[in-house]
Amino acid sequence: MSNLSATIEPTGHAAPASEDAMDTVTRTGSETLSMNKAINAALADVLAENPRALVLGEDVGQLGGVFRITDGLQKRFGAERVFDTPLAESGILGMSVGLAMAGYHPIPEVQFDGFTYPAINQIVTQMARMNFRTRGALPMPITLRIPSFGGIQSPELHSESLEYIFAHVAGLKVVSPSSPHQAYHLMRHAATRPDPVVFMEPKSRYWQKDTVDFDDPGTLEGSVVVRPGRHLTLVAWGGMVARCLQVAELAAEDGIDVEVLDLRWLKPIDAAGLAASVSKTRRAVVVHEAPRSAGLGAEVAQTITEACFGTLKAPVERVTGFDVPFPSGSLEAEYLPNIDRILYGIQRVLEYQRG
Amino acid sequence: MSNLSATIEPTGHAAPASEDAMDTVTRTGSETLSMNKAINAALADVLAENPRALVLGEDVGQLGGVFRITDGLQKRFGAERVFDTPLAESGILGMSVGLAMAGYHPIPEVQFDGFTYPAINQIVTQMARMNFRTRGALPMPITLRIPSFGGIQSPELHSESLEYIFAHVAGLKVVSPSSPHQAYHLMRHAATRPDPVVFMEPKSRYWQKDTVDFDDPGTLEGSVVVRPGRHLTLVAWGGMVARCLQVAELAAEDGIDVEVLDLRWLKPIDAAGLAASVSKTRRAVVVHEAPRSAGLGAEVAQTITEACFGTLKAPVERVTGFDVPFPSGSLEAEYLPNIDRILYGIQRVLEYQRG
Amino acid sequence: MTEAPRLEPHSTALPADELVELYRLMTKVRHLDTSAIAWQRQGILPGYAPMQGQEAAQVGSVRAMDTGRDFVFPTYREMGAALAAGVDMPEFMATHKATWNGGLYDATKYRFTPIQTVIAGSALHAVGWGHGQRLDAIREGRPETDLPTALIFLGDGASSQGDIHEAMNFAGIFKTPVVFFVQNNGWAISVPTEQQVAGGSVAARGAGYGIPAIKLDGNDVEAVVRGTRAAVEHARSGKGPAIVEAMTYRRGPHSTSDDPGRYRTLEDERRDAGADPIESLRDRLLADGTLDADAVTAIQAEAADFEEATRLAVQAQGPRPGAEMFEYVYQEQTEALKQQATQWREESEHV
Amino acid sequence: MTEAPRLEPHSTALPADELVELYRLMTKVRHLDTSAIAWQRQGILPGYAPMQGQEAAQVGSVRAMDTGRDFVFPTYREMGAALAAGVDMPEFMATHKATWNGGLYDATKYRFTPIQTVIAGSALHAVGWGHGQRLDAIREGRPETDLPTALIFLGDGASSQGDIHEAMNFAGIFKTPVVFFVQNNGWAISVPTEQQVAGGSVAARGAGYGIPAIKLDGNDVEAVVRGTRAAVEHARSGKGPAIVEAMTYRRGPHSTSDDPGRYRTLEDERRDAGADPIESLRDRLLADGTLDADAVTAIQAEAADFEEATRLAVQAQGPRPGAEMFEYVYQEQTEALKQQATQWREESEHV
Ligand SMILES: Cc1ncc(C[n+]2csc(CCOP(=O)(O)OP(=O)(O)O)c2C)c(N)n1
Ligand SMILES: Cc1ncc(C[n+]2csc(CCOP(=O)(O)OP(=O)(O)O)c2C)c(N)n1
Ligand SMILES: [Mg+2]
Ligand SMILES: [Mg+2]
Repeated sequence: MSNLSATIEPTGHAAPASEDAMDTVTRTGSETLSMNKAINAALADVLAENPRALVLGEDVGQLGGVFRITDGLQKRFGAERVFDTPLAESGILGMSVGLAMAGYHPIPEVQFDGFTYPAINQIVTQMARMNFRTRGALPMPITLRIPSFGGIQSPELHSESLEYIFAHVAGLKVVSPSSPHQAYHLMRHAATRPDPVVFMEPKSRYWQKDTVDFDDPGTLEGSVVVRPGRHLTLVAWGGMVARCLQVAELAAEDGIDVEVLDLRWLKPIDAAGLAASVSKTRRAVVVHEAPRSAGLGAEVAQTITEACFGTLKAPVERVTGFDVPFPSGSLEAEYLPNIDRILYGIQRVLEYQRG
Repeated sequence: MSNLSATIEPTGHAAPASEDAMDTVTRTGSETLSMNKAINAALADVLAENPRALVLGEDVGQLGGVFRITDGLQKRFGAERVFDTPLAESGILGMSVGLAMAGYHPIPEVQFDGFTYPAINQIVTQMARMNFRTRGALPMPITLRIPSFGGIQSPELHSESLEYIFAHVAGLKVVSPSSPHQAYHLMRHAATRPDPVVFMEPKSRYWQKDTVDFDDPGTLEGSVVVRPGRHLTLVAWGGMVARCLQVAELAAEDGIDVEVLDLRWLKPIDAAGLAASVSKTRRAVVVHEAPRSAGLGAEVAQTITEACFGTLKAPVERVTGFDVPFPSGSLEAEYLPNIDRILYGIQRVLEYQRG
Repeated sequence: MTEAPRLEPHSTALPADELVELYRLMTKVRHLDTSAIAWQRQGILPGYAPMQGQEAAQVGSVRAMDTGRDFVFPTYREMGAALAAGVDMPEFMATHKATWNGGLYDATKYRFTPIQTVIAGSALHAVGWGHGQRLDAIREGRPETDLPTALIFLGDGASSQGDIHEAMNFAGIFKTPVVFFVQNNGWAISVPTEQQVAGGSVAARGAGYGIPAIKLDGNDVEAVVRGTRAAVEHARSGKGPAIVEAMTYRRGPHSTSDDPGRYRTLEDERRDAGADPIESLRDRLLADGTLDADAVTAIQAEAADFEEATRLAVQAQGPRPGAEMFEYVYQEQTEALKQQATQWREESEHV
Repeated sequence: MTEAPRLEPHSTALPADELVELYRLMTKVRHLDTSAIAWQRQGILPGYAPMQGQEAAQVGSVRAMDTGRDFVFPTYREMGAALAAGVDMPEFMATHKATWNGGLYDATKYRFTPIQTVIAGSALHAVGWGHGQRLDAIREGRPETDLPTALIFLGDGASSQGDIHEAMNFAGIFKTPVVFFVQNNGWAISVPTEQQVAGGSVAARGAGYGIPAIKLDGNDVEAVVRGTRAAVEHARSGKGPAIVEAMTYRRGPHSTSDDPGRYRTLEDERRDAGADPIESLRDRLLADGTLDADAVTAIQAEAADFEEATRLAVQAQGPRPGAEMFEYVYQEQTEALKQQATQWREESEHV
């Protein structure tokens, strides 16, 4: 059950927009929400609290976004604060950089992962570097939302995993929630940071409902162990966390006690969290949707190996997408790490013999 | 001493352009060349052999490129085959995709690494995928030249290492030469392939002279051991290979026999070559200019670990750029892996004790 | 500064038999488009991007091309153009069936590039391809006055992308034989053209590049054919690119997962859609006696048969073998990828 | 379709004292520019991007702004603009000294963004910042008729980039208070404007976006000031963006590592450069008696003093401590980065 303070009840009118004083948002208790609703609630709260927070992008206004993540926000906060842009991603990101320079906190949306590419120049050479270039004079409090990853049989370039770029770029921070609870709290956290955060929303989890506890966000930094276990650590993020939890259930039937670690922050990576888990389990498999070569799994595996080399029982295994373009919907299940392939990966680690 | 067959002697006139028959290019013997001259020679030979090869980019025509890599080519092959474009990298790459569709083999230049970002959309979503999307009907024989990496105290965004993107993208192949000999032969190889190859030229080596043996290209695929050694493998590419060779000389004075492996192909990575070297030395350090997090060093390290886990004496060490934007020239030496830092890395590996 | 020449519609009116042929094609297109929406509801297709209202624009523009040597660069909404270009429809629908991204058809055979999901992604390809036609002529010593020409489809929304600007500028500089064919259908998903196109008209951008442009009624197939013919004539003759802006209306939802009720009313649609391109052509052909009611019925029956045959083929279309994921990445496959294919077979097909 | 209003130069002629002030500034700029080339040869600066010939364009356009509330978005060649905006010159030169990319000056203090190496990279920032000024007015309940305005510098070469198109279109749609100030100096490194700008004029692009534009003699500082004032007036009053195309000439090499002899002759330069903006202003002020020879000498001496002081400060400028690499990446530094900073200190400073 959720208790919303009167100030954030949807009114159908634009919120008073003329003062910088912050509304206090108090959601208490807990509520069962889908992830898309949870992000929507977080955005509403962020907009209510910070009159300089803005939402912009293609179709985010009246339509509420193609995934309805911004549903109702324009109606409530006005077309000045929640607005559609022309169809140009470089424009959206470049404009966000300028709005940040003017003291705003833009929350741009790129409609689908694959359409971030036209904006990469503004993201990498401008948004990520402006604080550095200006020696802190022009910080970039920008929260870039990207519906990400596959799993819903989308058309071409609607299922990409872009962490391979973001996680490497100095000046960015990158986070991906795996549950409605995480999504709500990580969005509120990200959207109040003074640095640019790329917020990668796992599309395949948008409609999954779960409890959001408004009173206890839990830790907001680093990774979280979402299932403790003794024999092996499965590391995943975004939509793959749920799949790894399924795998852990199945493995348990065979007496294999799998720990599932939700990495959450893809930049910076929680090296301590990884080390803590794997120094206990002494075996790890990292799972991601992106192609294997030079994917973030390599960084995760190497981070683990650096910390746990002396105690690791087997090399860290990677179960990932193949080194092919993300295929059409009918081949998606062949491409994405599925339960079988993850179980094979676990088996390889468990059966590993030093050669 | 080089013997050029008459057909490729610069004449100042456009080559006969009306037939598809190939000129045979025969350079024999060997010659001392700087890398920029070696690439220039390779491009000339490619243009002479294949009337459908084209060179395009900003200032590649009359100026011969800001690094003179295309010097003289317009004069010799005509302004139809070697031409300046307007100042737009997405345009250059998008146009190259279309030229490839029309049966040409474009060799576009992006003037500096950092200005590849505006073209990333065309590179990743179009050039790399067109063969896949069309089930092989529209292959993309495009050789994308990018003066890359740091080391010459350039202005901002003129010193970037972009392999973190290219090495992950299915459909691309990526190579970086470390010597004039490699540069000549790898360019001739790359520019005759039916698939897109990103050719990353280490700017800091452009003016270094060395022998190019025209008769014996050596192997063109995979990595090469440029200095054999017994105690430890240093893995590098581009400008860092020369630095690692220096380090190996210094280490030898302390009785440490370092093998230096020039990775060359950054996609696909030569897993077998890495395994062969490290299964012998049982210790490895990977060196690159790019920031450490999610850099290609992670893939190299993990590839080694997967192959050699049982025999490795220490976790693979990474000596890399820091997780900061490539800084101004006066700080470049602080940022790039220098001899000291690589020696420290070697030391850590040699002194490693299982915890 | 070059003054952009004005582009006038081609002077020759269309003969009656050509109009009938266009009516036949547009009727087929409408049938198939309406059916594809139904197929999505029936679970035959996971999704579809309807093009109702744009039949005249798509069929008419392709009609103006020489499909034997020109090349068409579509977006994701060009079913009508594909059909007019002769593309195999089940192979085209393969994209919407999620069988193969881009479609299963051979792009070189139909001279019709694969379906493009990246807005504005193909415009520069057309410019490069067109430049290749110029280079071919030069290499072969032909005069550059009868060039194969590229037809670039783009929407009002796409006009906002940087790539469209770069394509227009490159085409202007290189005098490339391309026609930018803008279907201004009033909307980019939920965003109306007024909030998209500063200045209000994509055709009006032409002058700034020295590119002649024509704005025409995209619901009138004869206007589309004649306008596009003029543009093609200009481009083909070596004078450089041309722009056609066909004013039309996206009568359906953006895609089968869109809900237009959120951003426009039925009243808006009735007011803004203009004449139905097919009904108005039919009425004209009936009025001037070119067709009678029986002929119209026959044409519609033919379209229904075609729709039925297409549906059967689409339904019969099975998924592609997973091995193709590995096969088409490169012309020269890598060892690393071969190994992944092997692992995939072992783990997924248990071979 | 909106008709783009024509932009006429501001009606008020510049008073004599303002012209003298401009002459003084331009003389300083010329001195410093010429010196910086020499400094590069002497090894004081590793590189420099000369702007000789563009003094009137840069000084004149900044003069038209209200530097207390407007904001300037330069490229890498705007030393003259920076000086006119009051930016500390040694801090500006820090970019060319390779001390800090972007310069050491405080961008917010001088309302002058850092030096931008990405061609066209800043245009959209200006649009975003300008949109912020509109939002400020709305939030504060002020009418949108007296808005802080952004000045965007771009070159003829930059006009080819997609970002410029997106910036113009966004600015047109959002009626953003920005002035696109194009220094058309004839060249983008080795590529002349004719091979760069299809249609021949960047100002001519304005009409396609409904943006008023003016093309003026960029070597005539009064023309620049009055043209830019008109543009700023338009933008400031809430009517939306404006474009100024200042026709000028890059008299020097592209940069100190360029060799213009490879792509243009001295004859070309003599023929195309037009009037020297400083000499012609001096002649005018001497001719109408505003200045006499002594005053000119005094102004030049003042410029020489300024140059000397700047040189000393640039020479004295030491490298920044390496620790700053780690300090400025984020506002909230990460633990991982702190650890890297520690490792750097240990290994590089042996601490
Ligand atoms: C680069 C890119 N950005 C965003 C999208 C998502 N998207 C698909 S269609 C569309 C609207 C396109 O509008 P328009 O160009 O007018 O074509 P129409 O849909 O009207 O045919 C959008 C935003 C995309 N496919 N590609
Ligand atoms: C995105 C990008 N591409 C290429 C370059 C390399 N480059 C630097 S200056 C320049 C020419 C710029 O011409 P113009 O815009 O006319 O400005 P000008 O140099 O004449 O001041 C080029 C190609 C760059 N800095 N950024
Ligand atoms: Mg549209
Ligand atoms: Mg210029």
